[in-house]
Amino acid sequence: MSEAVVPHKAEEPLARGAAQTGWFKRAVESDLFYSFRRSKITMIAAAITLLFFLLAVFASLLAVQNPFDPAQLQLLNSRISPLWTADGQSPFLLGTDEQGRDVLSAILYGLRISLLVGILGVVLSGALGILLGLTAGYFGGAVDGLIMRVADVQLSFPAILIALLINGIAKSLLGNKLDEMSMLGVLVLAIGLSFWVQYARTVRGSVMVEKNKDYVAAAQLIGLPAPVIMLRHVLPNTMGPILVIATINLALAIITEATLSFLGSGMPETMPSLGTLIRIGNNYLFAGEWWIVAFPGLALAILILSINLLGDWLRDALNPKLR
Amino acid sequence: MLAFTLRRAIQAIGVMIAVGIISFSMFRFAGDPVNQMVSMDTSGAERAAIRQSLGLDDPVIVQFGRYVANAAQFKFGISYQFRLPVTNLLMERMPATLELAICATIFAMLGGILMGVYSALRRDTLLAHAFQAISLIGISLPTFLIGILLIYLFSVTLGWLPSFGRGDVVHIGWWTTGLLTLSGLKALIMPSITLGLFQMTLIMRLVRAEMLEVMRTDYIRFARARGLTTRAIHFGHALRNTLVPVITVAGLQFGSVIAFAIITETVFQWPGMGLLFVQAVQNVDIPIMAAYLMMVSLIFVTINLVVDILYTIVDPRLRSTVSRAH
Amino acid sequence: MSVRHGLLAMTLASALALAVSPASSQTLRYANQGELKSLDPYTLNESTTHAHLGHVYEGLIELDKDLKVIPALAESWETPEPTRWRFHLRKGVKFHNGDPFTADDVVFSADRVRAQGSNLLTRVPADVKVVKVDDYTVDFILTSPNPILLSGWDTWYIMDKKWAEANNVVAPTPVAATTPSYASLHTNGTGPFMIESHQPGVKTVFKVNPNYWQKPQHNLKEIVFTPIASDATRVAALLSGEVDVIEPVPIQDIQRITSSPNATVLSGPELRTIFIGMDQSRDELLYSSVKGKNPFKDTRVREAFYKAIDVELIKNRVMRGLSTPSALMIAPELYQLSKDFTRPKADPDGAKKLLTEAGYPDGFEVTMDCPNDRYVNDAAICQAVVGMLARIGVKVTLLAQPKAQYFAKVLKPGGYKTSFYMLGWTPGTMDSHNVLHDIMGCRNDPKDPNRGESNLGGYCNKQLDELTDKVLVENDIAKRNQLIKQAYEISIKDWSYIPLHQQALAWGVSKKVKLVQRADNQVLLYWANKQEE
Amino acid sequence: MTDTVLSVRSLQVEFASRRGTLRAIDGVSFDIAKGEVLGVVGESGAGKSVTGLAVIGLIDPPGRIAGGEIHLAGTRIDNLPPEEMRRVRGKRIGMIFQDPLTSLNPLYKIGDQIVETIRTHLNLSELAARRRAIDLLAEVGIPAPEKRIDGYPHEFSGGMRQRVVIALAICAEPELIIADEPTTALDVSVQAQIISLIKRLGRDHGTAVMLVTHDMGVIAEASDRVAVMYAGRVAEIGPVQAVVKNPLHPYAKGLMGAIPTLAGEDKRLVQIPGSMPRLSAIPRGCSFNPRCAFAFDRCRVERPEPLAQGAQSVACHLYDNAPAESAA
Repeated sequence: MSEAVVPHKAEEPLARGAAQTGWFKRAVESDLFYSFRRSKITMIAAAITLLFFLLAVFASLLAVQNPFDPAQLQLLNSRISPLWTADGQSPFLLGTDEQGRDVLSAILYGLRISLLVGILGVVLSGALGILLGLTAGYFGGAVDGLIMRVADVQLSFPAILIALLINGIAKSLLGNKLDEMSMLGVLVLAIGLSFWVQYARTVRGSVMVEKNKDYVAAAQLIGLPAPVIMLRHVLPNTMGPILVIATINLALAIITEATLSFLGSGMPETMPSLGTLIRIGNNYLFAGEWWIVAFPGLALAILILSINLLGDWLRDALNPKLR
Repeated sequence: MLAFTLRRAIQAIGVMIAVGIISFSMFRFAGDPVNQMVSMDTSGAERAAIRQSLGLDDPVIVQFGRYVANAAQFKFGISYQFRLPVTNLLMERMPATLELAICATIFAMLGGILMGVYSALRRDTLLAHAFQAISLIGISLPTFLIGILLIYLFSVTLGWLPSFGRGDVVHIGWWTTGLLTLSGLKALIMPSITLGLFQMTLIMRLVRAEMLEVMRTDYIRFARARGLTTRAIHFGHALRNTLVPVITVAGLQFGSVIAFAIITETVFQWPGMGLLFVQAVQNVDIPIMAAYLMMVSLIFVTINLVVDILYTIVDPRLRSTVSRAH
Repeated sequence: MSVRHGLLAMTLASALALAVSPASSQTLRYANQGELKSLDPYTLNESTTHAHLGHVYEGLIELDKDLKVIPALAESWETPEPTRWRFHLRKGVKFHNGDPFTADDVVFSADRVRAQGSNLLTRVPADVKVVKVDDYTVDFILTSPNPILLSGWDTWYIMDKKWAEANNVVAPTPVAATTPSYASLHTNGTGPFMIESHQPGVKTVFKVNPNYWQKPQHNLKEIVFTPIASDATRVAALLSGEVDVIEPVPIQDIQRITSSPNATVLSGPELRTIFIGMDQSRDELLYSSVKGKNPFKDTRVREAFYKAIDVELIKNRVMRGLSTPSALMIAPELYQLSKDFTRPKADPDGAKKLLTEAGYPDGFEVTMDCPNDRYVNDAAICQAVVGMLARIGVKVTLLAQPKAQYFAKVLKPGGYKTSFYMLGWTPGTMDSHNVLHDIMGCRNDPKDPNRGESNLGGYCNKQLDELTDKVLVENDIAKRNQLIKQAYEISIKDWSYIPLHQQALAWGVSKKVKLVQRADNQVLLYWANKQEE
Repeated sequence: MTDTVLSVRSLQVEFASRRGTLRAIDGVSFDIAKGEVLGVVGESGAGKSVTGLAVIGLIDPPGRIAGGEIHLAGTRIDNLPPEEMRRVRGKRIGMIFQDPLTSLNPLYKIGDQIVETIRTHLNLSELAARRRAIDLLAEVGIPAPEKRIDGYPHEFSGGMRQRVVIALAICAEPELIIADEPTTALDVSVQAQIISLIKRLGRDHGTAVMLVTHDMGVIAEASDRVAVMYAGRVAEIGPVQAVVKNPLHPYAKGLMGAIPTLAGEDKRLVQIPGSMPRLSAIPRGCSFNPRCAFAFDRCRVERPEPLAQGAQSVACHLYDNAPAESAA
């Protein structure tokens, strides 16, 4: 007996299943926007995240100096406290650090580096994870076993240790050629190689489901490359979870970069990320020069918090089970 | 079951060999240990002699062979800095790290499960929202910053807790413990919180999500339809089913805790393996770095194995079937 | 801010009171950035290790609070002829295990310190014969006169022959030992303290030696030493009263400590000179935009770099006033004629002009190597230098690395792979000859392969080398000083190096503790007195 | 009506949603007598499951019972405090869910789950409860129950698990069993066994059964009376033979046309055009009117109330003869 089944979500609140299908359509239809508009905190988080992205993109227009250009740093202007304090000096709104770097400019440019490292790292890990997940899911057997075993081990190694390892390897391989830009590349690589597992697992799971469906066999019969066909089906299905993982990993990647900086393996002080700024500023905490660490720290915390809030909301919004 | 365990064990050995290659090749090229051992005005001839006595001039293959053969017997050589067998050093430091990691894990589990269960069952209460906020802050602040802020607050400003070290320790055989002295316990508080906070928020979020998930399952609905008490449903059925994946994750995370201790131990000068590792990295003390990596991998792999096996014991569904779903 | 300045350590008002103070009763807790790496006194030639072991072991001589040589295990000495030194040993001294100290121990120690595996080979030159005259007299017979024979002997610690033989540690523990020797884990000295327990990298407990041969100048019963690598944690431990003494204090935290109710800072200039060097030997720099030639071979470029760098500004801003800008490559305390030299003032415009004259009107690019965990604010200083050079058009890429990687790259075993670098140097012998020989001497001298070993930039002037050789054998202090002066003048005329400053040394000390700070930065707690708790 | 076990009157269930309040159940009334099996049939979303959940008091927020009354053996239960309602569940009303594979907690032995339920409701010792559990398992047709009682759910087949679920539902001798699609997830071969088991239990214990299903075949076979639901309302209710043979409501007619028969495929082709409306877009008047071949103006404006037609009751203006002008 065939039933005229129409997905009535609200009508049948206890109905489950169908979580995987047609995510994109459903999301854009309005659920996402609706739950977005309903959550004030998400809207604030999104606004802040957007603001931070804009600040990073337009840093060079907004900053009073380019903190990466040593010629623009004046030692004479070092350790000026924020503008509103007794010793404040224009134009250094948030004060300056030991090198005469304007803290606000350093935050804007550091934001740029942190976001760049984070985003590139996430993109790399996403691409890697999706590729490995597809491979594992499609070929199965020994290939799958190998990839998933590596994933298991990798998952129990914290990213920070992997990143330290990769950093160490890169340092000894590159040695002298390790300038600021290649350090950035190394960080991206380190983060990219540390975070791929979740993507791989998600994609692999989805591939396993899709693999046995008729259309794959049909596609193979008419000579279409099955992986391509599957990619077309798998990706939309997994886009939701992948987006969630990517958002949360972006926050994690930025923190990881900051922690690597703390352990001395992050961005160099001549091109500081937010994490490097905190590490530098941390040395002045006891000295009473709190603004050197406080503002970058605050910026990092707010950025991560906002991204995490967005990630949380995305996860809930895209997971019908949790609504 | 036996075949499964055996297969996992073989895989574990494979992993260890891979890690061995990585650790060897990385540390083989990570800087010149000789420079760290001598002063700047040591002559070239003396340096060369030291290089030779360390075997650093042999072909790489020979060095690797020697390395693997020794590692298999838990011989990681002599620390360049301390001139003591690395195995002894690590063993000496291990109790500190394990004690810290265990305390941090207990703290994380207790806090995480309590807060997670509460915020799943009382979803819209103020306290649940407060827990959610704490969990967000826990994953949004870098560990080292939290540690430093704690030191600033509780050691420097209030003077309640020690800022570094383990306090007085008691020797029980080769093991040392800070759990039996007041100063040892006080010294454990801040590092455990710092180390455990991230795990706690992870566990809290996981418990909350799992619990919400479980509360929606048919068997919980059916349990309610059977008229079981709320208590029995929440704590007999929902919590137990929640805890299976949570304990698995927490178990697997224990390896991460040990590795994350690198940061906590650095901040609190905790005399554990992580601090030893950081100092070794700074001093290019290759034997310690290699041994640490191998040791930590061994712990990871062992935990993985144990969790895999435990998982099949805890979850009856998996006892007959050997594959573990992820 | 009440930072006590000056080379002279603070002397104690209470010094006299000590004589009548009750028996040693206090525990002093001390934290250092670095750890005590080996207990064998000949394994590591490293100042922190020497300082620690100086509580346990003693040399024939020691340095007093003003770095003056005073008798220790040798009561007196004379040079009956220029190549023979005779030492009269102190009688009645006992090692910690009760063995009496005799001439045999000195001869043994002289052999051991020069044996294969020792890291202090140069303490007693290889061609010196050490002869026991009687139980309390030892002769050192030289092949040529050596006015600086005694330099470094304060840290050539005398060991017990019987103990060493009994414990199979006659040979020194080499730095690369594959098994730990008894001596690397146990001590038996004559000093004021004995090691009660030693956990490498974690904790070392020193207990007072009740049978010490002289009246102790401290009131301690034990010293608990903990290494704390993290600056913030170390400072916090002092502020919270968990430790009594820390070394070093990051200079930015000095004010915080001095303004705290329970601790203060002892500070003074250190003997180490921080300087900048340039690769003047290669025909093309390894790391530069200039190809086919080496700009640093041009004296005008070196002069331009010298004049572009404002050490006063670095002192005021980066070092917070706690550095002594230096005209020489040696600390003024170590060379009597230092005051005859003044440092040229910073002159960016002049520097720019010099660069233009040298053919670099738009500057050039070069990479600077810099450690970031070795000297006080090392990376910050390098950054400041980068900024200053940027202003004369030189684009410097800064490669600041931990000392492990840094030294591996720039030192001789790494092939001197640097074009432009920062380094610190304390002459091991506390004498100019070491500076002239090791960092200003020409490399690749066939007669003296060790010459210029730490001359990373390969500066070379044969005239200077000739003077250096004369300095070595000149026994007349005044003449010797003049020779050194000539050598330094040559070096300055060549703009061979850019000396920056002597950094300040800073110890954090609880107000309960009275302590003496010596300019070689050795934390010697046998001069410490702690108030009753 | 002393043997009426369940009496539902004008039940309304609402769900608060972001598109406003949706009425999932709107004015449903029916009775079930002792030993009687009432089949509730309709498409997905017609509200049959929600009705069952409303009766047993398991409507969770954002849903709520907005109106009407539910009486169990003369006692009103829709407004009981939660704790009292809990005691009703399992003891006086047993429930069977659709999927036996997921209805049992996988981590507990089935015996533990039965014993736990028995001891929640009956004052029995552990041992007595266990004995009773074995008896129950035997009664629902589990072979070797004393051995299987210590098995875990995954060790049972789907049909066996549904038998365990049934045993759990009847373990405290409830007056009413709500079976929500009890056979949908099972193999066809097992379906008949489960249906006859439920039927037998109802007869043997005099238990009233509310059998929720979308399968007219099951209804025809198992129930005494049948209620046809459409868009949250009862379209028609009456003795099963009457409704199957002579459906009155146009929707019921369509449904009955869709009963598969062995005779041939042809009959299946009788289909109702269109699909059931979403709750957010229920048309005015009769909710079926857009799909109804017989709809006239009144159907689009006025909502039909149930009308008695012999033993049947139907909510359709076609049978309302009062306003004469519409009969043309």
